[in-house]
Amino acid sequence: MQQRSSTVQEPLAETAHRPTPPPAWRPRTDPAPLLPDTEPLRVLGTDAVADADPALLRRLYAELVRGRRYNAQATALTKQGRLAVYPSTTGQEASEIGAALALEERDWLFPSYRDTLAAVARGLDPVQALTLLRGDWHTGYDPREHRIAPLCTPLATQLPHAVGLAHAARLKGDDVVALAMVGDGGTSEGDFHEALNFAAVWQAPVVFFVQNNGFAISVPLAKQTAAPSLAHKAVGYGMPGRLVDGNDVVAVHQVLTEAVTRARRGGGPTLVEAITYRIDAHTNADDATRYRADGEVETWRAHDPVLLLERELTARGLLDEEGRRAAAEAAETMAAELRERMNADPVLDPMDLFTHVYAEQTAQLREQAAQLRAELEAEGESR
Amino acid sequence: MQQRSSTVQEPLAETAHRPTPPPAWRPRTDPAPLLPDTEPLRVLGTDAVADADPALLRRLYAELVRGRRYNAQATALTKQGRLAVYPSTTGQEASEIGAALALEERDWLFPSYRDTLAAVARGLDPVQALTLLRGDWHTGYDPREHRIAPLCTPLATQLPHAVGLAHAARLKGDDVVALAMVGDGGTSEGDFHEALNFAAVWQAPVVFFVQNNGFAISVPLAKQTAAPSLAHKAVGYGMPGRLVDGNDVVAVHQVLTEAVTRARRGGGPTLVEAITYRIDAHTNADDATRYRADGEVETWRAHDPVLLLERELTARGLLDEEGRRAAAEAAETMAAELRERMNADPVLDPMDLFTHVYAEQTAQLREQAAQLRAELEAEGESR
Amino acid sequence: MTTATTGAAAARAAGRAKPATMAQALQRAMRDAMAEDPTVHVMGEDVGTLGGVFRVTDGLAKEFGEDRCTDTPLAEAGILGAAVGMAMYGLRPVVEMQFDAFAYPAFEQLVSHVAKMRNRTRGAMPMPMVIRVPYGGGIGGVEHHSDSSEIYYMATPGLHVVTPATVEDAYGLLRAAIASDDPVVFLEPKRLYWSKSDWSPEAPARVEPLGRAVVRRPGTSATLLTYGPSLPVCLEAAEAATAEGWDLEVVDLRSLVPFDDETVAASVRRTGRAVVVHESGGFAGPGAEIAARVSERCFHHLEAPVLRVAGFDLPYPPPMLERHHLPGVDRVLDAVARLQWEAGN
Amino acid sequence: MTTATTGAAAARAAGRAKPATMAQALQRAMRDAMAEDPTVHVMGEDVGTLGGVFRVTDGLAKEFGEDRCTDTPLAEAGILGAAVGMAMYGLRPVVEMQFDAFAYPAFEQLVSHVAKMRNRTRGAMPMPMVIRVPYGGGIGGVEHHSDSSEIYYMATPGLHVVTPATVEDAYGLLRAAIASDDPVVFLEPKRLYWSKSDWSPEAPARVEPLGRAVVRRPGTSATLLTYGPSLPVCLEAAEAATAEGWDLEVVDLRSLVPFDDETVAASVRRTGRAVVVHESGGFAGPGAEIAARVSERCFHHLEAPVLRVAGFDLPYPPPMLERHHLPGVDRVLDAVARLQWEAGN
Ligand SMILES: Cc1ncc(C[n+]2csc(CCOP(=O)(O)OP(=O)(O)O)c2C)c(N)n1
Ligand SMILES: Cc1ncc(C[n+]2csc(CCOP(=O)(O)OP(=O)(O)O)c2C)c(N)n1
Ligand SMILES: [Mg+2]
Ligand SMILES: [Mg+2]
Repeated sequence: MQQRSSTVQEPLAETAHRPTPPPAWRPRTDPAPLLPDTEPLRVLGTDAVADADPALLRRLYAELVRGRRYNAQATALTKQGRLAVYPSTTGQEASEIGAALALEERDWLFPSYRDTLAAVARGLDPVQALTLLRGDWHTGYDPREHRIAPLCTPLATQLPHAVGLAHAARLKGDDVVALAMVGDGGTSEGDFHEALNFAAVWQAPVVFFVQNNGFAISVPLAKQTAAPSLAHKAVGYGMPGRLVDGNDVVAVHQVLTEAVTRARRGGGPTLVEAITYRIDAHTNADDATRYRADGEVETWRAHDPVLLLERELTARGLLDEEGRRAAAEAAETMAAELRERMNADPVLDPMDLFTHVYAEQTAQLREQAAQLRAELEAEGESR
Repeated sequence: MQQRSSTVQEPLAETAHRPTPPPAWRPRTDPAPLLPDTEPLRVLGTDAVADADPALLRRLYAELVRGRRYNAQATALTKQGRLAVYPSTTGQEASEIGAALALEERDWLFPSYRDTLAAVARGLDPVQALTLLRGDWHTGYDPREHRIAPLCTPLATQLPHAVGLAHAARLKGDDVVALAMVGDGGTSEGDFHEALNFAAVWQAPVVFFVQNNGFAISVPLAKQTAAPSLAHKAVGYGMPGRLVDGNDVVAVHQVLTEAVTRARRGGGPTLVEAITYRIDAHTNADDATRYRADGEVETWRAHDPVLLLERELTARGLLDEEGRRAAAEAAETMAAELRERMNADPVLDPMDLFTHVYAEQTAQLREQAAQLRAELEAEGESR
Repeated sequence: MTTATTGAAAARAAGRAKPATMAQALQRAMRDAMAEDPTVHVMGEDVGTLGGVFRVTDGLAKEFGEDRCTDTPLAEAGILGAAVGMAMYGLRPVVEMQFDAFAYPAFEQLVSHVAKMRNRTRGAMPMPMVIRVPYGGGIGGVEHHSDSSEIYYMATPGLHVVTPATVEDAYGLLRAAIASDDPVVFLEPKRLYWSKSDWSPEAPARVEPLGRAVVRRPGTSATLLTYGPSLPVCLEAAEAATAEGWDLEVVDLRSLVPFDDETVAASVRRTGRAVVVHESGGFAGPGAEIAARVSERCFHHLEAPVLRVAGFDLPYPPPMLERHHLPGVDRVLDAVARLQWEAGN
Repeated sequence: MTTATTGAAAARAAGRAKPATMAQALQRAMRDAMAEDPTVHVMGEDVGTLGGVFRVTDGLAKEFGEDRCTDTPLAEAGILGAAVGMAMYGLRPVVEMQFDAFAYPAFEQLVSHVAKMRNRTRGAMPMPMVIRVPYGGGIGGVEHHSDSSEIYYMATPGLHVVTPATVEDAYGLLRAAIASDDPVVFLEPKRLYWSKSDWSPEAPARVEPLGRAVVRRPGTSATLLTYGPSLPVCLEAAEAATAEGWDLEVVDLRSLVPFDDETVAASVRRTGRAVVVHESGGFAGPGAEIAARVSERCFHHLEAPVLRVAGFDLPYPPPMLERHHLPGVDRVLDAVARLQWEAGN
């Protein structure tokens, strides 16, 4: 009888049992070093600024001013009908730029749909960066040339791509790091979870950078998560979580540089949460007054990333009126050029629709292309 | 010029800046109480057993013995072709039973495909519980009658159902708790993440119970996660994580009873990880020797859940030869009855295929049903 | 769009009429359903405080509270999965997926649970639930915002698939969908959200039965079979076709599942020619099923093969090129011209 | 199954032949591809140490190491998403989805990224990748283990959809799929995994071109259009049909996307009658597209409507009832009988 064997028939030794842990269980990674600090890291306003390279600080300042201007210009372009839509990063420039500049040239950036500024800060031509949002094509640049993945609209879906790419690079022996950007809302998606887990299991050289800007369109963080912080999610994957003031560009740059370096050296992935704020509406099409009070925005203006750095540099004698003007002028030049180039209608060939669906055009698409060509010709004639 | 307004023109007050945390940021939930203990909870073999109700201990023992026998019988039925497949919980009986018995009658159980034993321990007719695996229908019972959701094969997909149900119950003012069961492998799925997050945000009365049995088919835990423990994932959602010896039925029952009570009182969700081991292969169709050493299994046999409880009860004078025999006999009666009932061919009506696709049969399905009926009649005639 | 209904006409006569948009009609349908039935719950991303990115749920959270109209975390599988659980407990969730392509993360929940739950429990556990999906293009949306995903739902037994093309139907069909004891994928043509009609939110409103197509324009030469965003295109084409001497019948399918063979076959048998028109890609698209079943059922009445006018078989184009992709009046007329007029009657 | 190929015949002649199963042929295809091309990486649940639940990847991890044949965590979207990233970096991932229904969690990655990446980057970022999906029923699997999900993939532009029906093709088509610069959804008919043929793993093996249907049995009375698990059924039906005086042609489509109109239309124009046979549900199933395009292209050659023999339009039945659902020889013959023989030639 089968069940007999599963019960114990022998008399019990008195000393036989003590609470032993189950055999499979052993204390694994110590969770303590994975937990984020209790306060977001700040560098600006602390003595640590003194250790920063003044050239870097000036570069960051110039980029911040340029980024702020870029946001304003792109928003203006939506009003002129030159962009279909623009999700602004006004107020988030420190995060966008601090992150982008933490990468080496061989590293990859995986931006979300909001992160054109990070791409531009990496050196991508703003017109190419804005192609998606202008609407003449989906991706306006060669991702391999720039090592910038296509701007990703379905939230968090680019995170597993970053993991896969980083993993592939490591398998090939390249010391390439992938930086994947996502919003606070995006952390709720299953793809976020799966990506972080894969990264930790594979010890892939990838850094996940969450810009917690307080909202996912209209939904505030409190309706998005009950976690102590988003950075606390890291411990559940066995990777370190870091919390940083996303408006302190020096702190962002420092935390990400550390994480990138760690990843490059084989130390595995990191999750960084930057606390920041979306000053503008979700996009130009959104009306933020429907879901948040002006007062909240004002509080954050006082914590403006450009302002924080400008004060610090000025106080430390690293920036004067002249420097400010130079940065502003450079930004204005960029904006004028962008405006001018975006005011030209892009030259489009509708036949492109059929060119890249497959490596080789199928007979079916050839037929459909011929149909459109005939229609266009007829249209041309009738004009 | 737009960018001017974004830089600061006024001279800087000397005292103006100190590192202030960003306005949105405030210390949220204290993570400390959310973190699991560093060792899985044990009750058996500790003084805490003395606090346990002897009647409960005897009941748990009887259920464990019955559960062990149920697993053996169901496995035997696969060999006789009476079950299409059986994923055994031999070795995991303490987790299955400790969990099921922690629920009140009005509570809901959300089992995975492996958890027929938990359903049976809740009182479900074993034949009904095994319908899916016998193959005569998908779900063999009325989920509402038994408050047991259909056994769920797509991993982790039942977890959001548990959250939704618990949330709905709470909205209706019912003090109902949902217990959702999942394996270690299932924790990697996006649905796990989304479910836990929803539960925490909604403070839904749901308990997530992970049976970490060391494997997802052939994949060992180390390839599944790098987390300190699966229970550590809880902190990332802002819910408590608990770690328990899944082979210690008293500990499992206790931890789950606490979590269920907490949920019922409005305290929100809990994630419990039980450390256990799958003694049998993944299913009868699997060959576990391809991916694990026999020695590992032997180590775990020494930590057998039935054995642990039996020793404890015997040592404490709560179980004697007579009690053991009574439990074994009750189990054998259950097994004999199950065997007999499963040996009868189920009476099937192929026309059922068309009955429940929609509330009202569509014209199209009526046509198709008529076709099958005609075929069956022709078949009948030709015999 | 210029269809008239008696309800609206009556309301206009009563001096109460104010033109309403499709978005408003949808909102009103949810509002009325929520007021009548406390088990109706609206949920999704931004549906509460904001009232949805298309404002279709505007005001519901305010009127019924956040427990009845809930801003969820940003996770579509989680939303639909939670809705499954809510339906298990007796609620009637009305879920909004923000855009067509953002419903894909919930695909597994939809196919493996929503569609199958009633069947796998032998009817014990029905899934009364509406999944509202704004779909289709023509609004200048960037990639992933303009997909026509109806075939994925049509091919999944257990789901109803419904799509309104008029303001009146938006109300009537959504009410019926919410009242249905089966899950309904309710496809809202986003470029018609702002289409107006004399239908008034104040007018007495009509619940439309599910599963019925409707002849929007009677005709004798050929039948245009269409739905949702392509209905206005077909009506315009039918008007233009009169100049060529064609009197086209236009059928608005409204319900893709179940399919109203009766209305469709009756029309095609009468006219002897048919063109299916939709925005979705043609290959393995909705028109494939429609053309195949019309050919099966009306074979000996057909003077010409059933033709399909559809989007091209490619990922939805970027905003500046979408007009080349979308089937317009000319493409419909070209297809009508190819119906082998020389051959028959 | 009784198809013969020259390769196998040659091998048999050379005395090297040992019958092989389809599972072995697939394994050999991956093995050969991995040996030739270091960028080919196999990944999925249980594909490494275990060699897959169907043993299709048996031995690959041992031979090529775990970095080339990797047991992933249990998360299909993560697997496919990671594969996208790997392809971005120049690798050629061959992903296994354990069963048809368990590919659904990866649907969003497939539709929004795998299928679109080449197009959205104007060709800069191709996605050379194979997604192997064991599909279909007939193996006594419990729910979610027997879906025929091909229509979901067919309806998604940017993907190739390929399915072998013979052991030889399993090898030849999988090699071609791995070599393709486009993503290929490779549907493996699970009930044919253990089908055997004279094809030998030792024989010189042939890479089949993608996109070509093949006539498996020439005939004159009518054409059976089929693929994958239904090919053996059709061949058997064709044999049985000779007793009724019908000489049926059987076309194995092999590639559902792109579709080989040439071979198919040539056959149907010749025979004048066609039946599409597949396991998938009929409504909005693959046969809808096939019937619709055959009707369009061969209208004036058709003596009867193109008929469809398919699974019923319901969730896949439990094991004990699946035989009632699966199209068998009788159902094929019934359809052939309905091809209006009285009417024409
Ligand atoms: C999968 C998916 N679901 C829904 C959307 C629609 N959507 C676009 S942006 C957005 C909010 C994103 O919030 P967050 O992740 O915090 O990023 P942020 O916009 O704040 O940068 C939503 C819901 C989407 N793009 N993808
Ligand atoms: C979504 C999904 N993917 C894959 C499978 C196939 N599968 C069935 S069981 C299993 C392993 C499950 O492991 P775990 O979650 O640890 O549960 P256990 O079997 O150990 O109880 C897999 C991969 C599935 N059922 N569902
Ligand atoms: Mg945000
Ligand atoms: Mg397990």
